[in-house]
Order: sequence, then structure tokens, then C-alpha cells
Amino acid sequence: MKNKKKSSIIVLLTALAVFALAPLGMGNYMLRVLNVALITYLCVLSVYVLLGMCGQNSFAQAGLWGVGAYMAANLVLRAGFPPVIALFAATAGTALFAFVLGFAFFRLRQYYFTFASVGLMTILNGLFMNWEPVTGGALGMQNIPKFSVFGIMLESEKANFYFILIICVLTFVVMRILFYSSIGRSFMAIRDNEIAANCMGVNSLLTKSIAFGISGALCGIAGALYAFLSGYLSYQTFTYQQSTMYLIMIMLGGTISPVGAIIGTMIISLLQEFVRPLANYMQLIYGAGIMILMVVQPEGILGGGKALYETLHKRKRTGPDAA
Amino acid sequence: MKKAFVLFLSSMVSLSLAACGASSSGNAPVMEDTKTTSSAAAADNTGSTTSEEPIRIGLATVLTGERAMEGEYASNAAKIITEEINSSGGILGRPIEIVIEDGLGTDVGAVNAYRKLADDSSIVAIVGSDNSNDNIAIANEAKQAQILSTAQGSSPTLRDICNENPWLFQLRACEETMIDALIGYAVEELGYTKFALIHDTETNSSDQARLFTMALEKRGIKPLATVSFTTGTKDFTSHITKMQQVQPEAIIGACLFNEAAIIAEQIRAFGMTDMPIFGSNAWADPVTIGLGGEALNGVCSAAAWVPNTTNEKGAAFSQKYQELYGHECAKAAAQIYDHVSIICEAITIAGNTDRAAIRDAMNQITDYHGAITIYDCSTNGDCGRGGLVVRIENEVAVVLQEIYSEKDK
Amino acid sequence: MKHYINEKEPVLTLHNVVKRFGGVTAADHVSFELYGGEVFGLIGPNGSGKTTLINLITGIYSADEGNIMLGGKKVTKLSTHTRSKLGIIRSFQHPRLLGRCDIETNILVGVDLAVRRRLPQARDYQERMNILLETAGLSGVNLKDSTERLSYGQQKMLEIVRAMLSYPKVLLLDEPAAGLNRSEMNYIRALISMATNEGIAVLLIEHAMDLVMEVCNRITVLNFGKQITTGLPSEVQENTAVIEAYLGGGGQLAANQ
Amino acid sequence: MGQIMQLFVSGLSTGVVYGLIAMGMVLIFRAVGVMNFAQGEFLMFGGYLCYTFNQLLGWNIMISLILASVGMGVVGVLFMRAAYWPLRKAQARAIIVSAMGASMVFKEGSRLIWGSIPVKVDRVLEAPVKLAGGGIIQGQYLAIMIVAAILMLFVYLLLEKTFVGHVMQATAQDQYMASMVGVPVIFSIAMTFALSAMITGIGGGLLAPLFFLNNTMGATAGAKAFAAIVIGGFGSVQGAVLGGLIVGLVEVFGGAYISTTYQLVLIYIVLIIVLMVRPQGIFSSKIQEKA
Repeated sequence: MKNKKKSSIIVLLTALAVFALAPLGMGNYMLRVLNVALITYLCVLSVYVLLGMCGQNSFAQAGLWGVGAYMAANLVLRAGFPPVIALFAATAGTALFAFVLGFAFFRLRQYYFTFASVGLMTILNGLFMNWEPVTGGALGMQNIPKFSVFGIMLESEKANFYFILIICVLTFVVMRILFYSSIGRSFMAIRDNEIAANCMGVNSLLTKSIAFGISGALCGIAGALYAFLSGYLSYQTFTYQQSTMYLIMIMLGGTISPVGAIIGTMIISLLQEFVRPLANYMQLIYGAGIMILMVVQPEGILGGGKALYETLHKRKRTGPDAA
Repeated sequence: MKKAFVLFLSSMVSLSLAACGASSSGNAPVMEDTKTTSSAAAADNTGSTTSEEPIRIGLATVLTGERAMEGEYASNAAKIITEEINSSGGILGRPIEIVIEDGLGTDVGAVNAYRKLADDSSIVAIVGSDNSNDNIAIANEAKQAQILSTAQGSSPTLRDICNENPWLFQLRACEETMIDALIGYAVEELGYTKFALIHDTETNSSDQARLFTMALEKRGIKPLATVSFTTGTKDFTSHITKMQQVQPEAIIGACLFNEAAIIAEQIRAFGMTDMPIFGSNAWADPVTIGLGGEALNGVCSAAAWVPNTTNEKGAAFSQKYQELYGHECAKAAAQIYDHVSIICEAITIAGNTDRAAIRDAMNQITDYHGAITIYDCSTNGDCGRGGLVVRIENEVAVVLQEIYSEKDK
Repeated sequence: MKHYINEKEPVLTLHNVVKRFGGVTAADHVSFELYGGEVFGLIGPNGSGKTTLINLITGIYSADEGNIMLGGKKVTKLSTHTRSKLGIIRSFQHPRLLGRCDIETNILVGVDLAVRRRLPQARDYQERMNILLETAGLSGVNLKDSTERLSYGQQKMLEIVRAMLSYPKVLLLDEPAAGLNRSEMNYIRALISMATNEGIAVLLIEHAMDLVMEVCNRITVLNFGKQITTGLPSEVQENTAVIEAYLGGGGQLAANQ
Repeated sequence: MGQIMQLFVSGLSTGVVYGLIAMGMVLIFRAVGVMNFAQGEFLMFGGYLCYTFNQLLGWNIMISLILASVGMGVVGVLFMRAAYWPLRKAQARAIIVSAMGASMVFKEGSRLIWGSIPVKVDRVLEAPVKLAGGGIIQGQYLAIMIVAAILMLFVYLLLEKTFVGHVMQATAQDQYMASMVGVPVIFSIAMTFALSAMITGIGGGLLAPLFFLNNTMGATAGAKAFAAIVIGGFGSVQGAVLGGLIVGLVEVFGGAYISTTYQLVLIYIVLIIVLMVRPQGIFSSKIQEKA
């Protein structure tokens, strides 16, 4: 058992190393694609926490992403805070925002909550577009400075890549810890059987709100990172469609582990860039691809892989026994 | 078990990254495909001009998604201009080729498309999309990548951004002069003093609404009512009743094509058949007229372009477009035509395809007669110098006034 | 092993509890007390309101009338999770485990509850877990396996183990023996006696009469939500009203005996 | 007073439109228990089919509408077979995702076929009609009201009075039980998808002269139909229609008296309030949760 764990850590580290070395010799374009994919990964991870762990499906994640982004941009541009503080404040602020809303929304069960989240998403997008004093209206907010800490400014795309990568790795680790913690278990208890969870002392409303708060924190970080990376925010980015993309990503990757979020995000983000040369047919192929993948692999790539592994493993294990 | 996932993951990541690496090096087969889609016309003609490597110009537009219409016009126009230039000998003895990338209609997509073009060292300049948001999103990118880029947006915000950014040119008349001319016509010639303003909150339209208000204020008039709506609104009853309440003499509209047509139809349906309407440039666009039909008759608009333009170059292009594609040529197409021609002009002046040289040459263009208007690029913003005040009669936009102004330097 | 521990204070008291669903009265003025260390049987024909009563005690349903007291504290209006944090823990007729998690996670949910209850012994669960798994006949399973790999009986057993790990004051077992084979029944017996030895008050709903008669100290019989009688197993067995109810309701008592 | 009347009339007429789309959505929701995330695309596709017959082939608008509706029936069955049927045993969200993929295919496919420049089709009734109580209603809206009323009656009669309807109802109640008593589940679900697509398709054709057709028209209309279902109570056809009317009225009166900019936001605020107060929707009885 221990051995297995050790080897899987080694493999994970190797994967990380490959990833970390990847940008060498990569152009600005591909780096930006990767950077946005990493930021998207944080949002998809937030869907993992809510949907994968806690069983609650939200379509408001892109809205929370926007809340984080506009919050960070406002703190830096209007209030003059240094980016580091803005990053933390946006994370905490979005988390709090989501947590408080969770208390209202999680009085609703199952898909009623999902419906309310669609409403929240639409309302937030409407605010991003029209609340001029705060979000700059449709024109958006420009000239957000790059992230800087201790006087070091992350000017280049590559520097940003490593910075975002580090944050992604950290959040991944935090999610693993969460997964094995008592909070994580109460999430999963609610997902698998809410009534049984209540009977084992899990407070549904509070626990779901915490899950929503954590997902808000992830979206908040992602939002702040996006604001610093792109330097420009507008309502076009934080849309309901974007939220649906997150769901597509997590479902294609698989909801059973945060690794599914990585797989889903990378596949969808990179698939979009790979089908780029098809120009006019790009979105058609892309949509068809999503549909086919889902039909072929309803449990996501990770779920399908797990099932495949288990059948192979069982065969291997029962084989010699039977003989 | 976890090991399997992780192995799978790592192999996937390395695989995809390998592929990314390949595509980012710039000469991957991926690029070849783009060529075939965007420069079919070029391929036909290269034989007649020269066998030299083509000069490649990027075009970041929107091919798919909600704003795909822009891309349809843009790629059609790109084919015409490529063919035109190549059949007349090309630029610097080399044919041109337009490489199209899809910005998806989102900020992220616009930046990705732009960067993909800018990263390709064989591309000498980039034509930007017809949307101020996209243009603003790429403003800093242009500075970083140091490649001549053009913006099609007409907002004054964009003008200011361009004036600060040596690499970004607003090859379009800033809406300010045009809207001022339209309001001047309405107030001074037609004598209206009571206006109600309806506008979309989307970037261009809200900018236009601001300009309308400013132009009115200049003449000592305040709009009696200002109502706004979001793109995609289909029922304007509440907006129209709000405007009706203040009993305006004329209605000013700043919005996009679909909404312009719907607003016009509903204003007419509610009995205001003779209400004069003054609209932003989208109101006189062939797309809007095609949708709104006779409801648009009598609408005056500050347009950059009408298909039956008096401009010689423009008329020829408009006719060619109509023949080739079977629908009227809209502003979105004419703009691409001008942008590419001006870039080619800059390349000719520069005498080589060095990105910096082309940029410097750009500022030397001070009196270029394009299909839409005359361009003065001595400063980066507000390069288009003219526009039209048009009135729609019998579902055709008729030019009332041609506006032309010198650039203040 | 019938040791009737008559403590002064009951652990759980139901006083005239009423629950109506539309026109049906599923619990009609039910009253009884549960003492620490005793096994209290709740029997009755199908649809007599036994599970409803457990749902009322755990707070899944709220009582229309009457009071439920835990120790000296009134819990009638409290939410399910608060009641479980006070020590009212149940098992389900059909096991409700965390179906997509491994066995260990399921067990740890019980430990989590103990931690949430701020019990000092909560964190040293390893030893108790091993004892419980052995008592339940689960010592052979791989804790990393998914619960789907367990048999139906094992799942039920795991649910009781999970409940026991949270050190309940009152343990409500909803038909633990249904669907179990003979050897698995023995594990149930062992688990129940372990609970009573720890002074836990056990409420047992069961159709397997031999088990009920064997382990219960007292029994109450429900029919159409009404308590027909409450008493020692021997008394209940001879009560004519009870026999009538069972015969009327399909003669289950007779069939089981 | 005249103005309020006008607002009321406009609210009702757009409301009927939302109700019509919502009705199609509810039929599928009842049958398979999952919201169809490609319903807006049915609307768009139906509109384009109608455009093809009416504008490209030059046929009469009524004939075009009927043909478009029949065409949409086929599309509905194909959609069900490709995007829903293989996933019927999977989690609901897998079905949602595959429908989202399908909706992209619809949108982009239509763009490739019909282009991206918005178009329109002929109106059924041309002239605006002045109502007795004050207020004007556009002829086309009147036509939509009439068609919607006919369709609602048709759906009611089909579901309640015919054998096919009973089969569809039975399947909607419990697929497993239905299959046990010999109802061909795939047939019944295919019928439901076809019916839903046909209704929505006619809606698309009727809306095309008012909203104009482009490949993304489904999204806006779909968003409001969705609100209609949630507000009215999903699961019941009547609820969807009434919900549509409420959305229409909230839109118009909210626009007139609160804010025109935030019309859509207002609708969704109402949606959230309704969810908070009465999650099952205004006109729906509570769906008993399984304990």
C-alpha cells in the first residue's frame, strides 16, 4: 500500500515536472492558452468541490469568477492596494460572498439549487455589464497592473505561468487534504445520502454553504489571477456559457477526483486550440466531440479509466486464484 | 489504482504539450490548413504574379459563436481584396495572403487568436475585430508583441487607447464627429429640440449614446428621456411607453442590427408611424434594413458606409461583393477591405516586411482614399476622416451629407 | 443474557407523540422510555408506524404533537443533525452508506461525529474500530475497497459499526436482521450486546421474532400507529390483542414462530 | 390607463411566446426527468426550416410552418436517439452535458447551412390590431396566441384523451413500471421528444418575423422559457404556460416601472424569490421527496 502511494507520488511529480518544463521554447500564444487553462482549472476545481464532492450542481461559477476578478481589479485600481493583498482579499471576499449566498440558496434542494444558481449567474452577468461605477460597465476595466510581490513584477507570460502553476499545485494539495478531512467526508456524505449524513451529525445547510464558500474561494483566486494576467476585464468573459463549459469539463474529466478536473480542463481547453485550424468548422467539431465523448464515457474519462482498470485488475487478481 | 490515473494524466499532459510545442514553433502543418481556408483566392492567382513567398497579414475576427456575422463579412472581403491585390502584381512583387483566426467573441478568445497570429513571425501586421471590447483586450498585446495592429471599433475610448499605443491604429472615423454631424442635421436643419434616447448597454452602443448626449448638450438640449436595454431584448413596449410619456419630437437610437430593426418595427406598430428616428451607424446597415424593411423608412443615421456609396473605390467593391456573394455589402466587409489596403500601402512605403518598419510607414499615410473614406494616420486614433449622414428611403439608405474633417494635430 | 438494568433516569422518553400524514395517523400518542443498557423492541405488522417512529425520534419527521426528551433535554423541535450530535444515532432498513466512497471513509464518518460531539476518546478510534469490525465479522475486508464490494449483510453491519464509533447514547436499529443469513445474525447479536454492555440504550425494530424475543428486555407493539401493549417479551407473546393484530395483519407473528 | 393596458397586452403576448417554448421543455422534463438544454436550439432550427420553405423555396407561410413542424419532429427523434437514449441510465448531468454538445452542433451547423446574417420569414398576420380596451397588439403576436392556444389544447387532448398520450404519461411517471406493463419506452420517449420539438419548431417559425432568425436566437428565448418553467412550476404543462405569462408581465411592467436595463435581472430575481418561497413553482403541487 505504502509503496503504491510512493510510486503514485513519483508519477505525479514527474507529470508536474513535465508540465513545469513545457513552457521552455513555447510562444506567447501557447503560454497564454496554458495560463488561461490553468486559471480555468481552478474554476473547474471549484465545480469539483461542489459537484464532485458535495453533489450540488451550480451554474454560477463563472459569475463567482467574475466577482473575484472585479474585486481584485477594484482593490488595485480604485483602492490602491498592492496586488498581493488584492489577491487574498478577492479570494476571501468571493468565498464570503458565496458562503452567505449559500445559506439562502441551500434551503433549496437538488435541482432547485441549480435553478437558483442559473438565476445568480444571469444576475451577476447583468451587473458586470451595467453596474458602471463598479465594473466599468460594458467597456470593462482596463490597465490592471500585472501581479507583483516584494517589488518583483511578473511581467512575462512565462513568469505568470510559473506563478499560476504554483498556486494551482498548492490548491490541488489543499483539495487533497480537504478530501481526506472530516469536512470533505461530510461533503461526500451529503452527496451520497443526505438523510444518512444528517443522521450522522452533518448539518446540510452549513456544510453545503461551506462547500459553496470553498468553491467561491477557488473562483476568487482564479478571478484575481485572471485580472492580473489579462489586464482587462469585461462582461463578455463571465457568462453563463462559461459556467456550462466548466460543467462540461468536469463531466468529461470525471467527477471522482480532482485529477478529473485537470484532465477535463486540459482536454477541453487544448481541444479548442487544436481544432482552431478548422476555422469555420471549429465549434461544430468541438460540440460534436463533447457530445460523443459524453455518450461514450458517461462517467468521464477518469471514471471510464477507473472502470477499465478495475476490470483488468479483477481479472488479474481472480485469475491465479481460480487456477 | 491511483497510479494508473496519474500515469494516464502525465502521458496525456506530455502528449498534449508536445503537440502544443509543435504548433507554437510557427511552421507546423496546422498553419498550412489555415492558409487553404482563408486564401483560396490567393492560391488561384499566385501563378500569374510571382512565385515568391506571400506576405502574410493576420485577420483576427469572429467566425463562430454569437458574433459570427462579422467573420462572414470579413472573410468574404478578405478574399476579394487578396484577389484584387494579387492580380495587380501584389505588394513589393510578392502576393499577399490573409490568415484568419477566430476570436470566438470572447476576450479570452480574442487574445488567443491575436497571439496566435502575433507569434507567427511570418505575419507582418494584424487586422483586429469589429468590436471595441476585443480591440481593448488586445491593446496591450500589440504593445508587447510589437506588431502593427488595426482596430475597427469606433469608440472614443478606443481612440484614446490607440493614441497612447504606438502599435494600435483605429482605422475608422471616431463616432464623435459623425454623431455630432447627425445631431447637427437634426437640430439645425430639421429644427427638432425634444429628443428621447434609447440605447443598448453594450460597449459600442453605450459609447454612442454618450456621444449623442454630448452632441445634444453642445446645442443646449437635454434628452427628455434616456432608456437603456441589454442586447437580446425582444420586446420594447416598456421602453417605448417610457419614451412616449415625454412626448418627444424625435427618437435617437444607439444599438446593434437586430435590436434596431425590432425597435423600429415596434415604434411603428405602436402608431408612431411618422416619428423621426436618428440612429447610430447600425441603423442604416443593409442587415438592419433587410430585417426591419419599411419600418426603417425615414430613419436618419450617422453611417460610415452604405452599399450604394458615391465613393468610386467603394462602389466598385460593393458591386463586386454583391455579385460574388449575392447579398449586399455591409460596413463590416468594406472595413476589412480598407484595413488590408492601408496595411499594404504601409508595406509599400516601408519597402520591406519588417514589422517595425511597417509601423513607422503607417504614420506617413496622411491622405489615403479608401473605399469608405479618407484616412489620415499621422496619429494612431481616429484615422478615418469622414462619414455619411444618410436617410433611409424606400428601404435604401440615401446619402444626405458627406462629412469630412481634417485631423486636429 | 437478559440483564434488566433499571436506572432511575430514562435516556430517551417519548411522551404522547403524534404524527399524521394527511388522514393517516402514523403515530398515535406513543409514549415509552428507554433506559441505558436495555434493548427495547418495537414490533408490529407492516405499516404499523415503526419506521415513522424512528424518523420522529431522529428528527427526519417532526412530531405534530407530544414530546421527545433525551436525558432531561427536550429534543422535539431540534434538527436531525443536532439530535445526532446529542447521541441519537440510527441505522436504516436499507443500508445508507456513502456508496461512492471506500469503507474506511464510511467508518470515519462515525468517528467524525464523535469528534464533533467533543468526546475525549473520539480520536483514538483505531482500537475500537478493530474490535467493532471483528465483532461485526468485517475484520477481513480491505478498508480501501468500495462499499459496493460488500454483501448486503456486511453493508448493514458496517452501518452499525459506523454508528457505534460515534459513541451513541441511543442506538436505533431499523430491521438490522432483515435479509441476513444465520451467521450474520450472530454478528448482530454480538453488536447489540456490545452496545448494551457500554450502557447504550438500543431501540430495535425487527420482524425476526426469535431475535426480538431473545435480545429484548422490553417490547412495545404497534398497530396502526397505536401502542397495543408494552411489557416483557413473555407478556407480549401472550397478549391476545397482539396476536389478533398480527393475525389480522397477515399473521406474521405466527409465521415467524 | 391606456398605457397600462398596452403594457399588459404586450406582456401577455410575449408571455405566450415564452409559455409556448416552456411547454415544449416541460414535456421533455416530465418524460425523462432532465431539463433539455438544447430546447432553445429546437426553436432556432425550426425557425430556419420555416425560413427555408418560406423564403428560399417561396412557399406559403402556413404550409412552411406545418412542414417545419414535421421536420422538427424528425429532428427531435434524432436528437433523442443521439444525445439522450445512450445516456438514459447515466446521471442526469451527463445528459445535460451531451445536450450542451448537441446544442453547439445545432448552432454551428445552422450557421454553416444558413449563414450568420440574420433573416426573417413572412408574418401570418400582417397588420397591428387595435384592441377594444385600448392598446395595440401586433398581428403576429395575435397569431402566436391563437396557435399557442390550439397547441395547448392539442397537447391536453393528446395526453389526456388518446392512447398514445396515456402511454406517454405512463412512461413519464415511471419508465421501469411502464416497461414492465409492456409500454415500449423508446417509442413513448421518442414521441415526447418529437412532440416537444414540433411545438417548439412551430414557435420558431412564428417568432422569426418578430425576433429575427440567427443561429443564437435560441439562447435568449431559452433563458426566458427556463425562467417560465421554474416560476410556473415544472412538471406541469399548465404551470409552464402560466409561468411564461408571468415572465412576460414581469418583463414589461418591471421595465416600465423599475428598470429597463435590468429587465432580465428582474426576471431572475423573481425566479429566485419564487424558489425561496415556493420551490415547486407557483402553479405546481409539491413534489414529494423520497425520504
